[in-house]
Amino acid sequence: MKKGLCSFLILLLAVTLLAGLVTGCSSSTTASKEQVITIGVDTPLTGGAAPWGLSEMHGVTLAADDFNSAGGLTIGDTHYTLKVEALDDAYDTAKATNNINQMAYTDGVKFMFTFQTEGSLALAPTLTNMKILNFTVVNDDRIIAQPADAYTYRTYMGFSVQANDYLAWMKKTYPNDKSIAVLTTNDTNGNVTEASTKAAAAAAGLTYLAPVFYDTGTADFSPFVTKILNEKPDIILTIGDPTGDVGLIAKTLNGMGFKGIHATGIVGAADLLKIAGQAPIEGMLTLNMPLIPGGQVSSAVLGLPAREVAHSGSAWGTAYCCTWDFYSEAGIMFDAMKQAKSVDPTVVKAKIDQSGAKFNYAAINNGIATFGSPASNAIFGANGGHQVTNSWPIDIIKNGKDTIGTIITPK
Amino acid sequence: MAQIFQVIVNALSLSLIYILFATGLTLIMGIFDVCNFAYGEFVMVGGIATYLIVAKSGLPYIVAPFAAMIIVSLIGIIFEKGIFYPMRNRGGLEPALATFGSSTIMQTAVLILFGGMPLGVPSIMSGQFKIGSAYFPMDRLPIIIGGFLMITLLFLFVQKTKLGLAIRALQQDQDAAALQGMNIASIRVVVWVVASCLAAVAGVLLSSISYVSPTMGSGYLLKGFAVVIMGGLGSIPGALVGGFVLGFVDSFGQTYLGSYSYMFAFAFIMLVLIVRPQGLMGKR
Amino acid sequence: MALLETQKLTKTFIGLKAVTNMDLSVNKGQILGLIGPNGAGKTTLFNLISGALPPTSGKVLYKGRDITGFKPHILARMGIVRTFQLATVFQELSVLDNIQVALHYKSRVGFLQTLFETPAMAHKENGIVREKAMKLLNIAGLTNLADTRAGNLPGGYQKLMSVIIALAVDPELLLLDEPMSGLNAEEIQTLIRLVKTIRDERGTGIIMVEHNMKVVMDHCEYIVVINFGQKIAEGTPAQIASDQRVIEAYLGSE
Amino acid sequence: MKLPKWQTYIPLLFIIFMFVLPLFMNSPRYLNLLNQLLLNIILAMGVYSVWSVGFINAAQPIFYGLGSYTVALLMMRAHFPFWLAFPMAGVIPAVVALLFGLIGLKMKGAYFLFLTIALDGLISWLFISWKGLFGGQLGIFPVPQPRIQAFGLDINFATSRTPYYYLALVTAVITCLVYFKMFNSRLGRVWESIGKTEDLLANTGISVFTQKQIALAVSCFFAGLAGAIWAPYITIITPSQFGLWQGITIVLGVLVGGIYSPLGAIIGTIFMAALNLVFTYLPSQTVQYQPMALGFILVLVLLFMPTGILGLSGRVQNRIKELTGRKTAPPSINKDDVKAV
Repeated sequence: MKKGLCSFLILLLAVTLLAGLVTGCSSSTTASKEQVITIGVDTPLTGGAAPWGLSEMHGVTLAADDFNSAGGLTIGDTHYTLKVEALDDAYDTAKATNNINQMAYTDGVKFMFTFQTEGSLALAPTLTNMKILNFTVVNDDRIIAQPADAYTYRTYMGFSVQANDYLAWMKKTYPNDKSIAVLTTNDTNGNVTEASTKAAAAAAGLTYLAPVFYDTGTADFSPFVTKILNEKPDIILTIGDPTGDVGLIAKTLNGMGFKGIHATGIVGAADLLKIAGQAPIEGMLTLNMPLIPGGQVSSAVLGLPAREVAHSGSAWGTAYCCTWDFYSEAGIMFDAMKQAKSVDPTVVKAKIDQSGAKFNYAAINNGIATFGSPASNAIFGANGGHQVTNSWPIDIIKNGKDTIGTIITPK
Repeated sequence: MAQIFQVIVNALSLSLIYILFATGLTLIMGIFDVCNFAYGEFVMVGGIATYLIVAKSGLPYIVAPFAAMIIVSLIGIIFEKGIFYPMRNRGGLEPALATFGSSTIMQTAVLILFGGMPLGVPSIMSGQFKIGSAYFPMDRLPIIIGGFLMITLLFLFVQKTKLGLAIRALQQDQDAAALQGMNIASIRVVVWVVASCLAAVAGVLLSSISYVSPTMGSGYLLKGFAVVIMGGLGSIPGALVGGFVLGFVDSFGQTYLGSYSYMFAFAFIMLVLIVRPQGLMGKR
Repeated sequence: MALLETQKLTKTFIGLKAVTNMDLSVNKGQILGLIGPNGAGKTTLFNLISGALPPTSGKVLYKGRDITGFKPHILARMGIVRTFQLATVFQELSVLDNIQVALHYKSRVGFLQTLFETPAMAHKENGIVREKAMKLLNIAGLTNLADTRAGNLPGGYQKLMSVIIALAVDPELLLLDEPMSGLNAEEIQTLIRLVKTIRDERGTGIIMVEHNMKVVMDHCEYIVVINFGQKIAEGTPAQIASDQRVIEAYLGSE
Repeated sequence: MKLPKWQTYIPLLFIIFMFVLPLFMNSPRYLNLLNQLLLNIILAMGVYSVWSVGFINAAQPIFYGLGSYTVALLMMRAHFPFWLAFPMAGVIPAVVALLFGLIGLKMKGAYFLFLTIALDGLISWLFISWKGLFGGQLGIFPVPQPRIQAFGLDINFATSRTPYYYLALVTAVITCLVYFKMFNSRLGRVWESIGKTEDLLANTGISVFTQKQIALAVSCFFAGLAGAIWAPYITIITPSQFGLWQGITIVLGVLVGGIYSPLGAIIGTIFMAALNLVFTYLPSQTVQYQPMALGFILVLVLLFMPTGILGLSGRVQNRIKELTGRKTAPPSINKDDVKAV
């Protein structure tokens, strides 16, 4: 038994030394005219959150490819191109912290995209100390409540930023509908959504009814739908819920005779159609970017699904839900680099912090993104500068297809 | 008042889903005394088969259950020959962990082959009819008919056929059954095929009211275990009673207590187990 | 006063009466034989006395004290120890460790003591326990096999060991469940010698369930015959041998 | 089995090795990995000890979480100093475990497993629903970090990861000492027999139930201590960190290492950490296959290596001896001994 331990220890030592060797080698880079900047992505590539994580990996990678093929960035006589390194955290706190630590300390990454809530929150101070620019999509608003000099920015408009405009638009478009109720998951996502909707309902003059929370993984929504219908809402909001859940809710609402408006988030009509069929989803509101030619969709995102399949090879051969979204968000960072004419995170950060700076939001023709817009400042006060506001669409599903109802552009 | 009526209608269809899921599970747990953590993936494979046949190929719905039964049975036989039979003398914990590993493999394989987005399957029936002030969604009707049909068939098989008798004998005492000159190895395979067929049909019916995804089965697994343990390991009437109890507790809990009300169900099961450690219909 | 006495002991499993109104008594130093056909309720009766099953009604008195429904480990501490038909030894442990585990309760070492005793203390304590264990092994003549894995021993030796394990607990009443089954003639002699030594040296009362009629007739002082959970006869071996009801129960009434 | 004297010093050498490791592996990244490894070792020892009495405790992560919440709440609400809150974070999970054991430990293995799953749900539900105390889904953030100012020392846990490493190391060493002492004692023999020959054990006067209670409570005590280190270390604790499947990886480590010895639990946990480290060096295209690889490892280990890495190394040694002609015979009875009786 002890002999086993002995040989094992020797093996362990060997592994430790090897690991040291590998990291020693990777950190030696020499200055040349051609420089590759590593963009680190920590995201769930496996497990339940994998559809989002895979979208993020593909979105960032394709945006970096486009940045490179558009000529990269030339400063002085040095030509910079981007390379994406994605690590899987399986949406686990310990793995996320390990990955972010690895990217920051071992791989010397200076630009980062993070996804996992606890890991992003816990390591935000470290990233600020190390001057690593981090774009995150964490839905938890505490990520914004960092010190003013924090290097972490949220490039995802949590529903907190969209709610006011969304509800105001509904109030204007459907003047007869007066009450709203939220049906959402009982997790961080859902709780944040619920709080935002409550505030926005008051601002828009809608009656806010008691919210209904369901457990993630629910497959039979009848009890929850029964509960929410008992309050007789005119509008039911399922924003932030996963695609499958929204589809089943639509089906169940239809089955129980709901005649009001069902409004949801970034969910494609095509996916809903497959799950719920056409009748239940007719007239639903979504925040999706319909990837069909025409309208205001930019040609950059139209080709994404095909490119994603080509990029990933056969094993990855599925276009995931929101690659276009992550593609556009990554584009904000790369546009900031271009505008700042620098690959130094502090300089890029200064550009982002510059009041009135506008960045390209690739998904929509002439779409813009800005940090510290009046809308985000109204919610986050002094920290509003760490929250992006970008152009976004509100869709109405007609004949089983997304059609753009309006495009909201930040002021 | 109207709401209570609706809740009861909901509870009925929810119970049948639980029962469908639990019967195959209880068969395996009762005979092999092992938790099969991969049972949810059996159901998921049934769903995948339905997706391929109905949504992708456009074949009629009736083909789906038969194709699913064949595919899932093959997987079941691989499980028996590859995991459970070689590990039959190693207690309950180690085979249970092996099934957990297999469940990960199956989930990942499906994720790689089909992606993580929900795969939609059209409902067998659609629309709804109104009973008083309550709505009954028609897509639940196949679940209820199919569920009762499967349970009746299983009951007849176990109670009235010679093979069923052998299975019952095996459940009582494996050693004694071997002494009686039974071919244990082949009866074990039969049990797996029966349980796999149940899982396959559950997968077909579930995917028609829900959607297919790599994790569609694992969500129900805990509820399935709850039903099996509450009803009594290996007891088919127990799965029936347990399924109805859990379905009603869940439906009322979710409507009147909100999410996480399944904790209420678990507290209820703990109480049941304190009073009757062998489950509602289990034998000591 | 009898060492152990049961009064109207009854156990009913859903609708089935396994043991009915059983009155039994055994004295210090007495070997009581308990016989009956298969399924007569002997093992159930054992389980009732040793606390493995709670009785439906009736009482068990030990030295005049009511011990009905006590848990097995409490009864073992009071001096009532049984052996089993199957699973008689700790298969994975060595023969010596088997006895040492059995001596565990007597040596009264708890979790905290184990943690905080110094190596010297542990060494000393282990020495004492080891010595006791070797002494017990010596009684059965098993000292040579002390380091063998118990599961590797032949069945006869395991039966012998199970009695030694029971002995390690210092029983005042020893319940032997079919101790002779599966043994050859030589091994039976060894075991009988062992049981008699225990009885003679310590005055232990013994209840023995046994199918081997020769052993029962030759070595038990008193015999109780049960069938269908009821006592059908009792008396000395000679009385039992000539009892018509016993012969009927065993051969069936034609 | 007699060992050469120098081999008995290997554990000591290993501990010294771990103590000096930060001197040459001081990057926060490695400290972070090592810290998590040490906490996992503490949890794995607990899983092993409960396993040795015949149960799988799927709720181990929730006891770990209970320790985290206890330390955070005591420091933030009751203004306890960390060093007072730290032991309390062990005591509270242990008390919860004892109460749970009153019901659970009377059940058979499969029922116990299910009940721990239910317990996990019950306590997470408490964390999520009791927003006033536990902060609901958003959890507790930021958890204050300890600071030692005494004897002219000023160790600030907020500015360096090294103090956490040493705190975790000392806790892990104490945990291992307790368990190794336990399993090498006669009481350890008793524990190993629980779950296999329970009736016989009860019949020698040992209260099997009490021993099971002790095993569960002690494992939860140490899990709580590990959680108490994790909370200030990560600074944010939320219910989702302490889910069921976190426990599965711990069980997996114990299994891979070898479930018949506490040493196997440690080796398996180190192996899993090393495997995860190796995974990070693989190209991102392989990432989807990693859970599959873990699944295959689990199944193959169970089927073909039931004694884990530890057992494998023994088998390899036997094979080498066979090849070199020094055959080691399997344990069997000496015929002469038997006749001598």
